[in-house]
Amino acid sequence: MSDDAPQIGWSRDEMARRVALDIPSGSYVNLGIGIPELVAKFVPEGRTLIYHTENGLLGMGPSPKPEAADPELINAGKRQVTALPGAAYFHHADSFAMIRGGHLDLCVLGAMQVARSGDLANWSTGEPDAIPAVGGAMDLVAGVKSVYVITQHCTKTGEPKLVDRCTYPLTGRSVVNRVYTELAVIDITSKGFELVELCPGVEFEYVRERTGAPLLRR
Amino acid sequence: MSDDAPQIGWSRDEMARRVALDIPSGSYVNLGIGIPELVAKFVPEGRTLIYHTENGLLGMGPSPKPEAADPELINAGKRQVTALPGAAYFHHADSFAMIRGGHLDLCVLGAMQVARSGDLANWSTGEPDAIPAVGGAMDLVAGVKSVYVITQHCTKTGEPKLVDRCTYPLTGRSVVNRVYTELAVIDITSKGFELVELCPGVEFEYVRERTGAPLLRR
Amino acid sequence: MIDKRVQGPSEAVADIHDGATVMIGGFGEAGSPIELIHALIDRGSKGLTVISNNTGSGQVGLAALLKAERVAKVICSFPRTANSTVFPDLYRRGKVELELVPQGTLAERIRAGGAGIPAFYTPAAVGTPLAEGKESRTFDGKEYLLERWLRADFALIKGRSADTHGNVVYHKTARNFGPIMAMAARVAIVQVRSVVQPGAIDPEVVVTPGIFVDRVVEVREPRHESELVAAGATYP
Amino acid sequence: MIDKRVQGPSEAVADIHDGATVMIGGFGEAGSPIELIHALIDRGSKGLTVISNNTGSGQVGLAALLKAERVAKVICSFPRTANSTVFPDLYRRGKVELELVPQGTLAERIRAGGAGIPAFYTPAAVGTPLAEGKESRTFDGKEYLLERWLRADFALIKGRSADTHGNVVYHKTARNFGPIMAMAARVAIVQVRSVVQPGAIDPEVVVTPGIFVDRVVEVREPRHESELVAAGATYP
Repeated sequence: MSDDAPQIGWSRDEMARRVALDIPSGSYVNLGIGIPELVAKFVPEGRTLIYHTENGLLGMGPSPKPEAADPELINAGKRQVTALPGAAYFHHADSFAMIRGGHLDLCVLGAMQVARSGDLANWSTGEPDAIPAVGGAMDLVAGVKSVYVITQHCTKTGEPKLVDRCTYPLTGRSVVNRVYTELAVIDITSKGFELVELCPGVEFEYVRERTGAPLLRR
Repeated sequence: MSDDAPQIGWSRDEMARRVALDIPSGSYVNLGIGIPELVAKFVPEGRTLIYHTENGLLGMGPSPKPEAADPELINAGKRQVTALPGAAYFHHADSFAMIRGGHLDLCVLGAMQVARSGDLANWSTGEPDAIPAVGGAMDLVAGVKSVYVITQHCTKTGEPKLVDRCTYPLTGRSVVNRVYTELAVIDITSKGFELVELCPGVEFEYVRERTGAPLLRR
Repeated sequence: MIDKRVQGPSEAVADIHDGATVMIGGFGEAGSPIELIHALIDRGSKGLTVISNNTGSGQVGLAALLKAERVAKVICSFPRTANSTVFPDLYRRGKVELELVPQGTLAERIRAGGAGIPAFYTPAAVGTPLAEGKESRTFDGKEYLLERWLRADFALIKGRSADTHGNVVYHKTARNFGPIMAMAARVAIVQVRSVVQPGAIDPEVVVTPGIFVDRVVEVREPRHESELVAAGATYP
Repeated sequence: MIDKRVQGPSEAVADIHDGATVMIGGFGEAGSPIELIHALIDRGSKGLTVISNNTGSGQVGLAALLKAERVAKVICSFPRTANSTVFPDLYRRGKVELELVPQGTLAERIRAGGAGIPAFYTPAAVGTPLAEGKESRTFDGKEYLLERWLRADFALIKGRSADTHGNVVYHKTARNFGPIMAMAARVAIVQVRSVVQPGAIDPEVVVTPGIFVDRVVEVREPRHESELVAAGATYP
């Protein structure tokens, strides 16, 4: 879906902007591949986030100008990036010590499904001929202090992605803290999905109908 | 005992020289505190050993000249040392990864007792009012490829230090490969103590009488 | 005199035997020791177990080693990449076995191998299909999986510079798995752009101390995988 | 703007509460953060658990903290040193508890705490009195002990230089436990001779990345324990 297409709710950029609003200055953040990467573009003026990429860089900056491009300075999505002043390089065991040891404040990930328990499925459809590939997702959700998900509310065929129980293989159990969709911001609490905020112009009932488990008002 | 005192067998320097003879060029070596440290003085011309000190330096050199002394460049015995060209500093977990991971070729340690099984006791007399202190000895004997012991053959009161079973608390079980005393060089094999070499002028019987377990000729 | 230099990539990999377990550094193309991998293809060793984060792209480097059907098993976290068709094809045809490991667990298993830690507990993958068949245990009310170390016969690694003692420094995010693979392999082979004399690298900035490195090979102008792929290169 | 500087040692340790677990860097005097320890003595916190390789010498630094009877328990590998009388005296009088840990196990337990590894197996101490009460297990025919991670409320560490983001480099063998203690403490406090701006430390040579560091204090001319001891100094 192009960002320009008419749609109900926030655009992808607006979703990313909404996530960025919630991240305190000084946070150490890991942004997953894809939509989560957009978050970095919308950090409000005056806030500094420090980006971690699990392939060994803290203090990651934006894409390089062509003349500064280096095929060996890349992010976890294997795109070329830069290192900001105050950056540090380290090896993979140290990088995942940061993740597993609870040193990162936040990671923002995409999702196939999120259950009301906070279970996350985002690595495999479980189809028999799929090439399984997990990367660092299971380590991130197991170790990072807060896990935010940014995702369309439903699949392309209209199925809810916020569900009672995930049917896809899990990435982690009870790991998601908050979900940002084009329709709403929703927390995972001990009671399940709890609405934090509706996209302006979107009705609660509209979101509830498209959510595969009870959606509570706060 | 002073090195100048008349004695039977090798002096401490000669024992250290005898150990040094057996270490191939290119070996990575950790020398324990005390007599083992002397080994470095007697490495034959043309051989290069690389010394590891568990407090975070590979490529340790001799004591500094007074003008180059640095209280924060020390060895495991907390004496000031130097770093040779090709040296590297690292933190304690990496240092013991070298030890535990089997990357060091050899360590040379002192001993209170060595059993015919290769058990080593060198950290505690087990007396109730002793302040227990173990340092890195248990890690060294558990991880280094070869463990050599350099020790007087008997205690000051004439008790054998090579014994059937250690009575002092163990540092490690079945860990010693070879023992150098002022009287002989003795291997630990599956059969127990096996004589490798007698100090010139010392009789086999003399050594056997002073050894607390069977001493085999090869 | 300690001098770990060897003549070139062919000499460096000359004893990598059939059935060997080989760790190969790199995350995507960053840190991929292409010249060493190509020498290993030339060497012809078969039935290899390869431990590497990815499976290469295009038909050069790691992907070329796979395409030549020299690899019986891959232990990795992410066998799909842009321009990666070789592995998926072999995998679907049942020509290569895959052990999929979460990336942090892969890194920690390798580090454990190098550090003499035979097993450890990790929270990653608890409750997921990758926990199947694994022991789990609760510490302080939280569940963890038991994971075993990984060790290898050989490691192929790309550094920026090394001295003749084998002390290595790396280049930016090409560091990734290099330092821990050097620790975990019986024979660690490092290609670098320049080999220097002992003392030329400040002991404070050494990343991989020489004790972990067995062979150093100078490859002055290493190729980048993405450039080779863009040019449609294949190997051999 | 990220700026982890605090005014001085007193401010740096102001929230170290009674009963806190405090990791203190250093191996002998190398890396001992004397000025931070003295500030902690001034602070007056009691009932501390101290994790440190040694127990100090003379009557300054760590030994002075012990002498002031602020420490309920010490976790260390080697509580004896030349000129070390304070700990032995307290220990014999039953005034301080001791958990003795082999040095490599101590280092690995701290690193595990920082890396989120709740437990691991090690060969060190198998068959010795220090194995008593510990679980053991055999892997590949060899016996290992299960060891738990160590974590702390605070770490007091001495570096050479740091930037305002908390990236730290160390001085020679004063590095020792600093990098792993920074990882394992909830609040890591580092004293350095100079604080510099981000960018002044090459990202390739950073030893402790800023994510592990909470507070940076400039102590331009730190004292050496051996010099203080030789001069007969006491603290306070």
